[in-house]
Amino acid sequence: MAERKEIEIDFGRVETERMRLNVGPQHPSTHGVLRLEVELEGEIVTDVIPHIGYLHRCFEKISENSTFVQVVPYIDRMDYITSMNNELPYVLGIEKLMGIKVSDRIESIRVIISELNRIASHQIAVATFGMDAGAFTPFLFLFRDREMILNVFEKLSGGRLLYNYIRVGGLLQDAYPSFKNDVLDIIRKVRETNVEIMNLLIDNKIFIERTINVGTLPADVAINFGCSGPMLRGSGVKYDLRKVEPYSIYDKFDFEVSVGDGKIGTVGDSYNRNIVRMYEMEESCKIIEQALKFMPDASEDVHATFPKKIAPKGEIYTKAENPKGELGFYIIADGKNKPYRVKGRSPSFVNLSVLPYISKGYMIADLIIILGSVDIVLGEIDR
Amino acid sequence: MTTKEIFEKLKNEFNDDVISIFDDGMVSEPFITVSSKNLIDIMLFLRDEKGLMFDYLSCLSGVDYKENFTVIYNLFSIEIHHRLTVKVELPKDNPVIPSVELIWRSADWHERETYDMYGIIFEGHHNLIRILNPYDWEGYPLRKDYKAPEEYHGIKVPY
Amino acid sequence: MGLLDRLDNPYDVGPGILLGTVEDLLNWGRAKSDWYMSFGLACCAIEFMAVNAAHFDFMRFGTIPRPSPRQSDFMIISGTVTLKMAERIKRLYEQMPDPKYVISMGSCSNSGGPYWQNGYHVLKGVDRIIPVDVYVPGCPPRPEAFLEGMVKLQSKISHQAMFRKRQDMSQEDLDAIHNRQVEIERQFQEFQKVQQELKH
Amino acid sequence: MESNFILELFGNNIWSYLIIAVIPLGFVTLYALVAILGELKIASWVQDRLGPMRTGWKGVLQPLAEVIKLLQKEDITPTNVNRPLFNTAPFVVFIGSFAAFAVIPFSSKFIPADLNVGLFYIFAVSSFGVIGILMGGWSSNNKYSMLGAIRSASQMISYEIPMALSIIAIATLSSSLNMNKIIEMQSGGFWDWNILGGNGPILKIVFIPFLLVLFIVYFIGSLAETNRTPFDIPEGESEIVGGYHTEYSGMKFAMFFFAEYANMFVVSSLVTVMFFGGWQSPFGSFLNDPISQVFWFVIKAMFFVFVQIWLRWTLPRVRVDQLMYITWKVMLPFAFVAFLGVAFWSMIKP
Repeated sequence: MAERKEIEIDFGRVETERMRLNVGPQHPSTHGVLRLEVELEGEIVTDVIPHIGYLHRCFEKISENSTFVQVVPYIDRMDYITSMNNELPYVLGIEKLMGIKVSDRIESIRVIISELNRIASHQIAVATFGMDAGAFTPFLFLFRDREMILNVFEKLSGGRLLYNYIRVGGLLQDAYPSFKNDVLDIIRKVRETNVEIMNLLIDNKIFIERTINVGTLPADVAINFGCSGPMLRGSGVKYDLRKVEPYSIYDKFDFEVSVGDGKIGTVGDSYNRNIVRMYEMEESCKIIEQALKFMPDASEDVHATFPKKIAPKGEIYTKAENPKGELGFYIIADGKNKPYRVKGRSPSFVNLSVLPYISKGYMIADLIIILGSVDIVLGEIDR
Repeated sequence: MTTKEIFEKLKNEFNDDVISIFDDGMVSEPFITVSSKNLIDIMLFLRDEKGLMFDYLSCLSGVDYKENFTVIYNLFSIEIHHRLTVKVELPKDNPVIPSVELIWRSADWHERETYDMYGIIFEGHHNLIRILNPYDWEGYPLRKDYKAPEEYHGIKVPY
Repeated sequence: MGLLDRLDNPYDVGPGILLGTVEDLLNWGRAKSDWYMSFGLACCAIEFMAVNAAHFDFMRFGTIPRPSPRQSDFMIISGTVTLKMAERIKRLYEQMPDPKYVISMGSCSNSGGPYWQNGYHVLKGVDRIIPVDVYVPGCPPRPEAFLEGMVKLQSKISHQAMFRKRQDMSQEDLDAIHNRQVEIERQFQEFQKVQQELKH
Repeated sequence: MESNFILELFGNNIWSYLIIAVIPLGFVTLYALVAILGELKIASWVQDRLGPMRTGWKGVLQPLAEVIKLLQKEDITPTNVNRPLFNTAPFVVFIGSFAAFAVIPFSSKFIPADLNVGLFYIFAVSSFGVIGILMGGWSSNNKYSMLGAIRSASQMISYEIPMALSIIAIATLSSSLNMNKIIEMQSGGFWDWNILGGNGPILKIVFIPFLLVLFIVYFIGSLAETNRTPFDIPEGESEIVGGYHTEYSGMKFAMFFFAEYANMFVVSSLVTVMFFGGWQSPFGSFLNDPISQVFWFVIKAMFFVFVQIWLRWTLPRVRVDQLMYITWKVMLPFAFVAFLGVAFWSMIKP
């Protein structure tokens, strides 16, 4: 079943008609409020038109009307699965504009929590991907273990999902004493669960058959479409902002950029996009271990480098590697305490735009698989 | 390549269409301002010229300045790992700019979004319709003089 | 009111023993078996998924997810409702069979949440389009808060009057309900007036 | 008619037949409640959680609450549906699965209708459900329902062929289509069950693999027949919402629901009858009186119901073309070969 051949059927006098199917915005597997207008010939998808904007929450308008600090909570709500990662590029950008340098402990806590959040996000991605394939149980297993990460975040910031923890020039508060042990526990548990998920879901023959050679995205097309994150790396492009343009203290750590290797299936198909996420969880664990070693033990005042007044001047395009891909903010500051313009370049927005081009010619069941492998978050697409 | 070098290279190729460079050497992002007339050629040159190879359009955003609309292109080269910001200024009364959708497909949705938010018209875009706001929405929300509607389809909008 | 209280005066107006207990049984069935529509809107949907998952186990309350509105008993508005989505939500609500209930989860669907001021495209409270039974505050609500909301909904269902609803109400109660509505209307108008003044 | 104790008790009159018809109905109702609770609790067990806990002791009354709830729900008939078909479809589906109970041998003393073509009858009436599903899917005037119905029809029709082959093989082995005959052929402890070659000399171990293959083919086929994971594509939630029952609400949906669970029991009891000795006790004549036979039969059938539920919460779903591939290109050749092997064995069997 590696290749799909075009079969020509002579229908004689029977007239056939293409069916327009409306998937969403409340369909169980559109991961939120995405609406897809699908044109079907039998079960074969001939065209897909995504309609987005059902969760357009006016982030850019609101950010123009709030101060630089007030923008951070709204950024949390953009990609609500990976709030810590979202805050990082914005805060780094403002710090760069204002010339603030933060201490090693703050930097390493930032790295640790972003990597933890990356793991949490990939867990959700794999879980929902499995659910799209019809396996409900891995979803619950992964959510169960995600709770451990959320507990640590809760102890740090007080919030389970939306944290507002990384602040311009520091953090909300310093890490608590048993932080290191908790994180080490999480790493051990994540590795255990990953083995379980590999056994239960990813090495399952049915799952492999469902996902390989589905929605293959060639590398050059992926680059031209501006894809990033696991979507691009699944196509075999070694592009990871943590390596390419290291921000924060990522240049101090030793880790691999995982790419889709095509050991099973072809490079760039849904299976490889998914397996990249599994690899990345392991890489994140490695980074966390190194960052824990690098982190100075003595607790310190994380508010020491807080600026008295945040009113930078200048323009900056600041970006970071989100679990979904490259999250960028184009910030224009004109010397007042409110940003003149904040444009969010969200990875899911760009990754989703490739969907119509990789899902044509597959079946409707494959369309769901492809959509799951893209791993979108609507809050980020619609902002 | 730094922005300055790219600017000189561009200036040699398209002398008048490349207007200015901003590079204060500080933290602020350096950028090149070009005119919208020859935009497609400039962008193609940026993408295909050896040594530039900007094959990745990171971001495309519109800005509503007091005197003009500006479209900002953030380019990145996955081959060479360098970045560039290109700005195009448009008059307020007739914001029309050629679409770069055929050069970078990622521009497709970004341009639709910019049209949706600012009303900037991208000539040559194959499907320039609203993307985030409903198709029957009135006005361009991110313009500085935008007033939110009182009612939409019989639902009261303000709090 | 327990069964014994009713035994004292079975010929009293209102549900007698048989009717009363049948009502209790029916209400018990509806309260304990709640099928919800499985769809998520925004941030709260992730928290709702966490509620659903093994750690908080939403199924303890006898809830089962249904993909189709035709088979669901209540819907959870888990997140920001935008104007583009509002009509769909309304339609989904209309597609659900009676008796149906709505839980509004999180500040966004309660009142617009953090988007109340400049959110030109955000519906400021889902109760502008559909009736809401239980509001769960929080941004997003903690899973425990949501479970509390579920308990509230179940207790609300199990205390519903099914037979001869209006006739059984005393005139006082009816007046009270009417007065309350008038009062709410008046307060709302006052509030609007104050807001208008603040604007000017 | 010595296979029916009710006829012995009350004589051969209309009232006896009424009682005979009511007993399976009562059983189905009771069983459906247990199976629904089982589904919820087994799902929770697989998924490392508790499941319904607040309805009675440990949530055992949960299915009762569901039924009471479903009875009260508004019965929506959408505007543009084909009313007669839409309203009859759930009953057709339920009748299809309930009619199969007529020949299910609960005990050597109780089989509602001791037909001499029992296996064939079950096979015929269980295909009846497809008509109901197609009716429901088409008349709903909903694209998802239509897709689900078409998928279901193609799936059930394809899977009936390998299933039929395994049924024929068992018929050849037992030289009968009568349920009780087939079971009586397997008397004498678990070593004589058909899965282990049936009643015969030690040479039968050569032919055990063939019967195992037939069992696996039949069981996979029965999963597809009852629309259970990994073949639940007609109602795959993540793809086509609810499939053929998307537009159904209230009691009509409950009919589909019941029919699915009843069907699960039918195919499980068929597996039991054909391969696992039906009501025979696994220990020869030990505990093999008519009352215990009911226990053995139900326990065996429920075990396969459990396996179906267990699989549902473990496996992902296959795709339509893969489903067809499995039937026509994998299961059918295997079934043919196994059938030939079994036929050869029943020829040379003394």
